[in-house]
Amino acid sequence: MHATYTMLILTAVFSAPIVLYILRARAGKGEIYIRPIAGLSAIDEAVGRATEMGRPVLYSTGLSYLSIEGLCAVAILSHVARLAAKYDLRIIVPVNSYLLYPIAEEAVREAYADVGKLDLFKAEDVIFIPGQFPYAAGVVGIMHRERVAATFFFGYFAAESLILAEAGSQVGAIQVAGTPDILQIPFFITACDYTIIGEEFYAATAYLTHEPTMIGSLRGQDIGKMILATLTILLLVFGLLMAFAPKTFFSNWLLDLLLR
Amino acid sequence: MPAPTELEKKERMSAEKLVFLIIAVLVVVYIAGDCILYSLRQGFDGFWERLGVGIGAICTIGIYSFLYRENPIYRFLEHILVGLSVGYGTGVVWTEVIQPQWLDRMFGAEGQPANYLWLLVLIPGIMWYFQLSRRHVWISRFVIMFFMGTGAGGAFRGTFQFFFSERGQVIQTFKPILTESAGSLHFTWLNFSNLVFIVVVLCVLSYFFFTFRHETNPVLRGSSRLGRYFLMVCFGTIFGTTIQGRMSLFIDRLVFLYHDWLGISG
Amino acid sequence: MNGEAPSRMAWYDRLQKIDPRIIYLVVFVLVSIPFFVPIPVKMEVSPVVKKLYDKVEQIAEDNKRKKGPEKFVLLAMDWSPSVKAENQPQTAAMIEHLFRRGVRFAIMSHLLPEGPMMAERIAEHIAKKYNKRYGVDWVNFGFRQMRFADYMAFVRDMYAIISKDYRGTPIRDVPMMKNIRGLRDFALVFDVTGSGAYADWVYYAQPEAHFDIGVGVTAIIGPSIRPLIDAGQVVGMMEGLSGAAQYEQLLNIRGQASRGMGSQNLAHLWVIVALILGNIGYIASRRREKKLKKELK
Amino acid sequence: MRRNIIIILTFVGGLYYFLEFVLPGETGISKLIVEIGKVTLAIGACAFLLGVINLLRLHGTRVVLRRSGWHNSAALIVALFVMLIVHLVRYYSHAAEGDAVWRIYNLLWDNMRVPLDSTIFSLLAFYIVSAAYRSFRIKSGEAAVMMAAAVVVMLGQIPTGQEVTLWLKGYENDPGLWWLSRIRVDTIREWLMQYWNGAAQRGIIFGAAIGGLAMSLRIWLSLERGSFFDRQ
Repeated sequence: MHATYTMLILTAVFSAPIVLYILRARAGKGEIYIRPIAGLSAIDEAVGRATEMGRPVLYSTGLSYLSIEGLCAVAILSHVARLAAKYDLRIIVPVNSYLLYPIAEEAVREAYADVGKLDLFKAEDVIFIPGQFPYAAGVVGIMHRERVAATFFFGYFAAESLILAEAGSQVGAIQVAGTPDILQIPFFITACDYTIIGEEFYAATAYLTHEPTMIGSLRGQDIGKMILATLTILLLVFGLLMAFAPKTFFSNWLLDLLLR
Repeated sequence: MPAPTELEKKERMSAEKLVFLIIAVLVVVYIAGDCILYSLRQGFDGFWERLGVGIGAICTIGIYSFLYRENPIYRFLEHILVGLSVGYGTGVVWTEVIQPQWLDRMFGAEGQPANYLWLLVLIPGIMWYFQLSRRHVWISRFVIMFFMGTGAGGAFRGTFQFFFSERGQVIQTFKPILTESAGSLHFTWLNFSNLVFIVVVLCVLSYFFFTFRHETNPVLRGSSRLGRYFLMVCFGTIFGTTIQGRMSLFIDRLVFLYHDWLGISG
Repeated sequence: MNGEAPSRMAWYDRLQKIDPRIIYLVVFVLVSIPFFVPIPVKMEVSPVVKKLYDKVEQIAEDNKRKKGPEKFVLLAMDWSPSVKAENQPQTAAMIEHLFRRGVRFAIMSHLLPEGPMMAERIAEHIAKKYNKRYGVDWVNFGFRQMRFADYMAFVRDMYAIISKDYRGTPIRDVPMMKNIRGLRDFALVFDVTGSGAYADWVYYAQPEAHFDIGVGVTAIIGPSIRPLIDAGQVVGMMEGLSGAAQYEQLLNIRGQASRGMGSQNLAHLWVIVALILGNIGYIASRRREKKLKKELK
Repeated sequence: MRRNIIIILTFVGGLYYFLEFVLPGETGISKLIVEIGKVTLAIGACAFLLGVINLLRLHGTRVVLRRSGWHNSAALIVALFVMLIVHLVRYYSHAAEGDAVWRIYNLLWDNMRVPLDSTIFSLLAFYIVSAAYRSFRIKSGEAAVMMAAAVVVMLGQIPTGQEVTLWLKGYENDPGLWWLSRIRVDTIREWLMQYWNGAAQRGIIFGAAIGGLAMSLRIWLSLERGSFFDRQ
């Protein structure tokens, strides 16, 4: 299928604000506000509790592979690992994808190096377990054996979400989760202490990293969503007009335009 | 109950071990008997089939033992599963893709002429493996980023097709909220549902506005709060349907245990 | 604390802290019962299941009346053994329907190697009942791993990617393939999956080839299909085991799914009971706390 | 230099599909789509050994150094190679079903891999009940709403639940009382799923798709930053 003319125009309409705001943010023009994300402060709390108990924390990237999602998960991992390193905590990171694995390992190493504790970094604590249920089984096993005090689930999760979260709550860990996959959120909400919902995951990354690209992109996306909302409302209004005055100028006009 | 003393704990542990052991012996004896019985009746075929089912039963029960407590059998099976999955996955990529889609084309097969230009695939193909070296990892970025680039270009067109083609998500959010029949307008049940639909879409969408201040904007404040409630309804329905899915999985395992293995249910 | 030993927990606390292993045991017992005491179940057929059924019926009718070239059905088997509990009965119900109405179909997957293999076994099993033959009444392309670029190639020209069937026979030699020029000859793609595999068909293939899409999904994926059904991108679906059971009901057979619904029934009721028990305990303990606070004041 | 090459590669990779979409009609580049697909398929497949190598490194060291649990690691490696070899032998020997290779293959696949995988998955049946029991408490308005929706959906999908309100079906065509047939448990479930959940999902899709668009733009135009992209 090739683009219709309307699609071409819409391509520009939706892309332009994103690119524009990214470039603006990178040039340092205009402060962009990001609304606070509820679950984020819980990360510090969880790491704090693990420190009190002197037990390791576990950071799972779920089934994330090498994609923006996975890289966001690694970005949040950097933040958590740095916190852990600061308090001399062990952080265990099971990774599912062979492409993401070296990137995650590097992130943890860097985090320890950043706070000057590279000697505490253990490469074998970043663990590669392929496959969905093998991964779930492996991570659950680790949680039980190491009696982790805090667990973080960030990234892409599928059915294993509840297996992991239940295991975490059974060992009494304080749990923070965030995933863009909406289908798994109900289970994180029930089994975790704090849950970051859907797209908030990306906003959280932007919030933690202060990366201008991400922040600018968020702003551009918001503009895109505004356009979509406006379109929806317009369609509604035109629908009403159509009902009152069928087969006149208004009837189907917008719809025709969109499909042309 | 008063906190158990060390001695009590130890006693309970050894009692648990004993129960574990008894169950394990029973299972093994049953399987052995089953196999012998069938091999007498149907020869080697029967033996092999029942052996397979028996091993399946051990795997199933072994994993379920985890529900009681983490234990060495579970740990062992967990590793076996990883091995089998990766072994299988690797083999399949070879036999389903590399052999027919690459080697056959390169060396020629079934009347197709050989085309050694396909050898060039090796150059980007090898690049994947620089992932393994910390020093030369950048080489792997060529092929990784190329794939991410094609994916990105594809996602681009996908989004627009998904939104704005005839059966597109945006187009189909256009819903009549009044019905005209016999010259007058009605507000039917369907119209009401449509209205609900549109309101929910807008409220949920507004919850995911991140760069606007929700507190100072009265519309956004209201709609995003409502949006959160609507999301909760959505999560509730997901939870409800999922119960069914998860139970199906367990029912499936019980069919195996009761019907295939023990043969005690119809 | 009024000096009570922890062993004598108040009833509402106890109600909130039942050992999970007891809850597990109840699940086990309840789900087991219907295996030995069959409970007949009858379900209301959901509109989304009915729509899928009607679509297949319509294809069969059109083929019978020779309305245009023969149309086929593509079974995209993007499921693995781990979700066979739900996807297997769905696949079986669909294949049963296709064989019964003489609609010819192809099996494939671009994501999972196991799906086509499992579907093949089901097809062979049901084929005996209807006297159907491989290669004539159905074909299996097997598994072809495809990323975006390869998938697009497949959509444009499926023979570029599918060169052999799963048995290694060159695809052009399979008798049934003579009538299939490309994806446009398929009237319906029925995607059975426990993941988001349907998305590739909806995003990339449908806008090109204009077929209808039906899905058989695990119960958890069901909710995310709803907006697609609303938009007409997906015509109908079997949602989890109950969806398959309803389809079996439409076909007048009592298959695997119908048998499982008895266990579902009891398990669901137990979940609701457990939920209520926990909340009674919770509300009671909250009341007690409030009372204590008042007394303290 | 390296960086520029990567930027160009990424851009070209995406550009093709973008142009193919944007340019009207059947141009020459549309025909290429099939050829490119064949090549990328082969290139992508070349990565197939990465997972194995990573696993061998991890578990091989465990076995060699006799770390705790090394026998499990050894079992993993053995299982991996046995499965791989059996699969290849089965493929290349063109063995017929019933041959020894097939038997071993079925034993490994049907009787080990499948039960293990599905049993681990089915642990969820237990976990979901205990999660519902332990954490579904009416702590807030939000929790109450979520719980109510879950209970209605559960009742609406089981025979017993449907039975309770089935008698209302008779009112379907009653001009005054038609709404009674709308409050059957199963119709409410359907309504919730289609109009409430469907709409919420669409709201989410709107956001997610725009997000996806932004991500692809960022990758495609190499606007992305972060340690992964900066170190190229």
